[in-house]
Amino acid sequence: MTGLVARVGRVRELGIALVLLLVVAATALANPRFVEAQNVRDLLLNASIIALLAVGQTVVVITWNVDLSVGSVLGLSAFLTAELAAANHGVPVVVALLAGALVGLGCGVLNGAIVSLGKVPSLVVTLGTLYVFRGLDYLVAQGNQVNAGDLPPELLGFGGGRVLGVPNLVLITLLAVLVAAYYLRSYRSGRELYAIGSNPGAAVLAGIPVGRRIFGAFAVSGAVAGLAGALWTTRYGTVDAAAGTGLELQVVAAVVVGGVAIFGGSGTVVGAALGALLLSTISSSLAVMGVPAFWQQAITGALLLAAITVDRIVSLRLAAALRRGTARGGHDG
Amino acid sequence: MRPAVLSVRDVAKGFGAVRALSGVSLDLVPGSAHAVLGENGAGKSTLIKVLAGVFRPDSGEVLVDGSPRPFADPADARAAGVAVIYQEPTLFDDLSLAENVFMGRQPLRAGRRIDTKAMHAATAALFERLGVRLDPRRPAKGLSIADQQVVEIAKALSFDARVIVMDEPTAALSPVEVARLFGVARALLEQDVAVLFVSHRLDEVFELCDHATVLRDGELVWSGPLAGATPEDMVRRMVGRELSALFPKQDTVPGRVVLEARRLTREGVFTDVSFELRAGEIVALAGLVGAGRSEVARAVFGIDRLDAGEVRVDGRPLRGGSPTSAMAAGIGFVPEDRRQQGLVMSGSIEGNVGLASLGALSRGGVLRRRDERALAADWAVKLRVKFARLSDPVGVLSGGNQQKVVLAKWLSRNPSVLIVDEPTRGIDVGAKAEVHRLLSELAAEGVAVLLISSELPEVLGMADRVLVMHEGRIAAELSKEDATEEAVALAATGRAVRS
Amino acid sequence: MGERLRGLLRWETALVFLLIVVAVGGGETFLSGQNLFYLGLDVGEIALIALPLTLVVVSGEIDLSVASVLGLSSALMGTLWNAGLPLETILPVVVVVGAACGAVNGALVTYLGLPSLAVTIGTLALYRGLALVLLGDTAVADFPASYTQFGTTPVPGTWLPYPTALFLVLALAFAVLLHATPFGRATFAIGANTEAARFSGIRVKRTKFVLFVITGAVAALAGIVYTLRFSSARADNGTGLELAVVAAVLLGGVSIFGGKGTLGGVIAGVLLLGALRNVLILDDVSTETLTIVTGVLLLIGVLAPSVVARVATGRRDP
Amino acid sequence: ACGGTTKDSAGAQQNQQGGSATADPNAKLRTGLKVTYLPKQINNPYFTVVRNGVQQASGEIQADFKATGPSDASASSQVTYINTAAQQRQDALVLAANDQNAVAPALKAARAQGMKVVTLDSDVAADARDVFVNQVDSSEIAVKQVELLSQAVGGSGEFAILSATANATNQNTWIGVMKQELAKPRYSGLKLVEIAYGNDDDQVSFQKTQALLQAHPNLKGIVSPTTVGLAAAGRYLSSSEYKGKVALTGLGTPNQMRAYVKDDTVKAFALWEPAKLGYLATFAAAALVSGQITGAEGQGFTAGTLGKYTIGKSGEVVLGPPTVFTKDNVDKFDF
Ligand SMILES: Nc1ncnc2c1ncn2[C@@H]1O[C@H](COP(=O)(O)OP(=O)(O)OP(=O)(O)O)[C@@H](O)[C@H]1O
Ligand SMILES: Nc1ncnc2c1ncn2[C@@H]1O[C@H](COP(=O)(O)OP(=O)(O)OP(=O)(O)O)[C@@H](O)[C@H]1O
Ligand SMILES: [Mg+2]
Ligand SMILES: [Mg+2]
Repeated sequence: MTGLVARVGRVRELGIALVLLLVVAATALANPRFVEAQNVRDLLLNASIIALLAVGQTVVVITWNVDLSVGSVLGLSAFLTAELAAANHGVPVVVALLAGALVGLGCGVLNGAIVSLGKVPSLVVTLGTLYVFRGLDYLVAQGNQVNAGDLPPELLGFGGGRVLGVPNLVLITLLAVLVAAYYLRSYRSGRELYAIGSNPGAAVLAGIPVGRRIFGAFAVSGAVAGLAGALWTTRYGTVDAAAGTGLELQVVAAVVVGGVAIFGGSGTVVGAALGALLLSTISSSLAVMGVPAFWQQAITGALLLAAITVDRIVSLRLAAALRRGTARGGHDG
Repeated sequence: MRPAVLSVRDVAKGFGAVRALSGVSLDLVPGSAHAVLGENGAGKSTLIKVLAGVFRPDSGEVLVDGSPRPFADPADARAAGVAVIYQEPTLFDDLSLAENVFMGRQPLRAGRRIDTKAMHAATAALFERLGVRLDPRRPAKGLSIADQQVVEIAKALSFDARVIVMDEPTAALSPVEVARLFGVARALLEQDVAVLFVSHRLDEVFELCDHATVLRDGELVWSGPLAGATPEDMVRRMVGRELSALFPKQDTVPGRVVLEARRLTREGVFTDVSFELRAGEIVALAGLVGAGRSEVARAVFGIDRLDAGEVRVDGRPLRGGSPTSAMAAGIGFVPEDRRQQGLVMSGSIEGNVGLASLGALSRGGVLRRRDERALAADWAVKLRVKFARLSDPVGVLSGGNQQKVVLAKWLSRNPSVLIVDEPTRGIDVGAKAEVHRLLSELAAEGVAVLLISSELPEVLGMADRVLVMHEGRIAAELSKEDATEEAVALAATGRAVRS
Repeated sequence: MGERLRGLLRWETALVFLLIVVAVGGGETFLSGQNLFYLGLDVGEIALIALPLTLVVVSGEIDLSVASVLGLSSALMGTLWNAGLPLETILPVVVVVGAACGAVNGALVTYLGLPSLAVTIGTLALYRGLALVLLGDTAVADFPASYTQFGTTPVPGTWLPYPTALFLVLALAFAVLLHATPFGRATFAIGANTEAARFSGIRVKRTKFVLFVITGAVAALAGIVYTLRFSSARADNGTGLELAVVAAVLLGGVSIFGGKGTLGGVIAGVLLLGALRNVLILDDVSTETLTIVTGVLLLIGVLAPSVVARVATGRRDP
Repeated sequence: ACGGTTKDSAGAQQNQQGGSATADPNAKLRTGLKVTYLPKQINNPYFTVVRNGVQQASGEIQADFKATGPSDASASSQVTYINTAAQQRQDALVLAANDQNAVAPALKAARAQGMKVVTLDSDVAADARDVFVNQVDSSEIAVKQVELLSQAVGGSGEFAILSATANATNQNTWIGVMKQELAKPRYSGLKLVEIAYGNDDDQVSFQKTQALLQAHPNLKGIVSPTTVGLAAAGRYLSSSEYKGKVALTGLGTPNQMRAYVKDDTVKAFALWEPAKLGYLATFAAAALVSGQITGAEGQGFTAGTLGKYTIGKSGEVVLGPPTVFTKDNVDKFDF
């Protein structure tokens, strides 16, 4: 039985990885350049920012909450970071990234405070702050744009740079995934996030500081979105107030495809990051395969639905297996 | 006597109009097991939640080692060494059993990381001590009620607790596990742990405990040593009057068969269940918690799908998996959990009463508020529901009155078959008698009643016939005359064959 | 619980009060017939879609694909028009296709038991994608004036735009449906306690399914209104509108967890958002501020009832 | 179609030409005009530069100027602002339309109330405005880009176009002219293999560039006739291994492209000066309100420091030839 459960848990991520491989292999058959170093790098790069956001989102979603404001937080932080760097060319890259993360942290703290102190649904709160943060972004930008030319070359160099052939952004995302995965697996407070999402009432009885943990989850999501904003600036160079508009739904989609239960309690950041990679690889693949541009979005939508449907069927099977197992295993015999 | 490690002084706690506790005091002493007794809704669980830091009392105080210590939340109570086994299991479905046991207190290794291996080993050891074979790695999702209870007990044992509070821990356990639990509890008592024990099984209370406190309607009516007292004394203190007056089932002559269940089977839950209900008859479905009685009722009513078998009403087979068709055939169903299944707590009294009769209450597709209100008012009077306004949310009513609203919802449909699952759970003594009177009257009017109850006296007092379930099968069918406490208990624990 | 209910009532009263403040504050320009006409047009599609979405949210679900259904119906309208079909045929076909889109959402949510948030994020992409497949990047703009006038002129003798008249009729119908029929009662019961609803013989799946179908159909209707109003059928029509509609519904005091809310509140919420926008734009307040005001209103909308309830009870209980 | 309202039965819509009243070329330019500037969306930096021109001109003619607009560039989002301008009794509206049809009814209603409408950058249906100020002559800019491309790739090879949105009017017009131009024997070596759409979104354009290079191994060049697309493509190329192998040209702003011109990703690109566009449009609006012109072909007016302009076919005024930017001159511009 345990074997079964553990296997299914692992199969979740393995399954996504497998689908990913299939997509890559099929595309590579049609166009071998798809698996050349430059393209693989680009694939990873394209997914890295969404994957990073998905990591932060996962931390929130496993507590049975959601953060819809990530796109706006990213936009605000991207613009502020860009302005900061443009105004102070000597600013080290690390400081710029930290500044971005700090802006995001501020936003996340606000979200977390409202949700945990107000005891109000996070979907509504973060829908509200989605507008508020974007409005602030517009206010700050005043219709202007920071151009690549205005930014210090080191910053742009960082966004385009690589270590041992792996782009810096991919490395940062990878690091974030590993840290988050390890934290969620091996630390008490990480496990408590799962407990809260699994059964909020029981979490209170177990002495878990529910409000504080949820607050923390939003702070993390905000800080990660802020960092993603700073990375956005280093990568794209050109930033206006619209950066990251509409990203929130893509992030939620990646998280869902990655097998994170939208009602909390289960799922991993590795799955979510793979989900992000899968979605962006599919869209690259559709483009490379020569699927007409107008079909691509429809196909992506259909695949998303297929993914959650399959996931649901697998978990239903699992539940049924557990029920039978209990019946066979008999309790007191 | 030794000084108390944990006490409450004059605590009171109310929920809206309900006074769950008033002026209750209690001392828990190291090495002593203290029972709290009382009927359903007497305030036992509320008292326990005060001790656990879940509720803050409206007045009065909690003392640890003699000095006042207000618990702000359950974490405070834990810090003071209080471990609690709650009445309702509080497990995290998605997490492993080991994590459920050690949540928030997982063993750590270098770098404050969770030591998973140690955690699994410790959990396995706890299960060993309780004599069950459960895999610490499996998720809690899908555990039977009994196994859930075992995990709860393991959780409490995993503390180095100075006080262990147990709210009906044995309700779902078989005698073997109860014996093991008591073994563990006695060992803890030896080690000077204080135990608070709640159970409706008085024999267990006398077996384990040396002191007892009796609550009635939230008030302390008696407290003292158990030595020299008899179970009958305790019952009298709990109920406040002689028992026999409580079950006024009138004799009726059973009529034709209205409902027929044929070889009902739902895999992993119940198997091959067959029975008949006749007009004017009350048939009780008895058994231990977890025997599958509620599941049978749910399947008959069409909430769950059957894997095999069929239900016939007046000779016509019912379409499975559809409560609507069960209702059309004249079946009414008062479910066991009124908060989850019976009522829309935020809805008004009238809205809840009318909820199963929406079609009948509307004309031309539009709901007639006046008819709805009239229906609710009518039944509120018939059932003597106490309320301020019919437009008040049901949530503000006391438990007994809530139960009456559920009954009103179904009785107002004039069912020919009424299934009632634990109809008196959590309701006060007076209301309980009224529910019994009602059931009896219904039977007299020719309604066939299927009564599911965990309270043996209720079963014995009300039923014309008793079906006893054990592990998803009907283990015995007893006539009113044969249905003694002993015979039912024997069949329920699987030690009797079907007669 | 009683306090909560009263808090909710207060919130709806507050909405109407705010609406009056905005209207009075807007002065004569705001209350002029011409401005009210524009206001009616501006809230048009959001107001229309908010009606069925209110029911969906009351039942405890959500539909984020509405704006994509709007876009798809607009694209379909253009495609069929280009194919030479008469508008009299096109319009009903479009509404039926919208209903079918809703049926797909409903089937996935009810019969497969998938969370509606996830499902409708998927169909959001799917339906928008289908719109693009149909019409690509072209726009169809040669709809006859005899039809487009329904989107640009008032009902003769009034300042009511036709879409607003349509909205009023539908608002009445939905208000009756939600607050005065067994179906509406069932919707509330399902949202407040799905299990209790099922135990009361309410057909939970069927009810939710029907709600999604209705939402799809009305979203398609909104697509028609949109297309005629701008005499422009495009695949990207109404992109991003879903969040605005959800915001309007939540501002109207409907609980995201289901079981609570009134259609009156939502209508007041829609009008408040629209009127506030209108007044602020008339006063040349910047779009930035507008966006922030929308968000803050939403935050107040969700926080106010909970704060009021907590102050009223003055207790801290789980 | 039997008796219903179909495309055929509805027939072609009538185009009534603006400016039937008579013009008085010597009328005095009125001061104190109320002018509203309505960009495609308020946070589009290009239109912020255009706004500066509008603002400057407004200062010179002592007009009351204000800028307003939606935060998204969807087809319908400008309508509210047009209606508001009409209600506020503005004398003139200077706008860049997101959709040539969606705003037309509102513009017509506003004009019926006496407001003058001047479009710039992206036109609307001719009967919905008085004058359209075109940044460049469509064929001129298209021809220029083909010429730049041909030079950059050395006369032959496969190339792709990275456009904005698929229904951007100006983009499509230019692409049409480019195709005609390519048909000439001079360009027989050039082969257009794909038109990609970056939606004027930086990230999308960036990824489309990437996809283009993937899909066409022999790609020699990319033309992006939109500033967003060109900047994104430049950034991608400059940091990829295709730098120097795949040529890039198109329309871009000096500030955005400076880095890529200097690092040789781009040899030359073109653009008009956006501020001048706003400046000219404002003077055209003032001339309309003052009665100097009505929008009919052949009428003339003076646009401040820019000098005299004449209205061309269907109410169109052309700003002038595009500027070509290279490593040598790019530092002289700041926009
Ligand atoms: N959270 C709550 N809100 C409102 N009323 C409550 C709440 N919890 C308990 N009550 C009410 O308080 C009274 C005492 O309940 P309690 O759970 O303490 O009874 P009990 O003695 O444990 O009964 P049982 O034997 O059924 O477990 C009941 O009338 C119950 O309905
Ligand atoms: N939450 C649950 N998850 C999984 N299985 C359950 C759950 N609850 C009950 N079961 C299974 O269903 C069967 C019957 O459960 P249940 O406890 O409802 O029976 P019952 O005889 O009606 O008892 P009672 O009504 O007294 O609680 C048990 O064998 C148990 O394994
Ligand atoms: Mg209890
Ligand atoms: Mg039961």
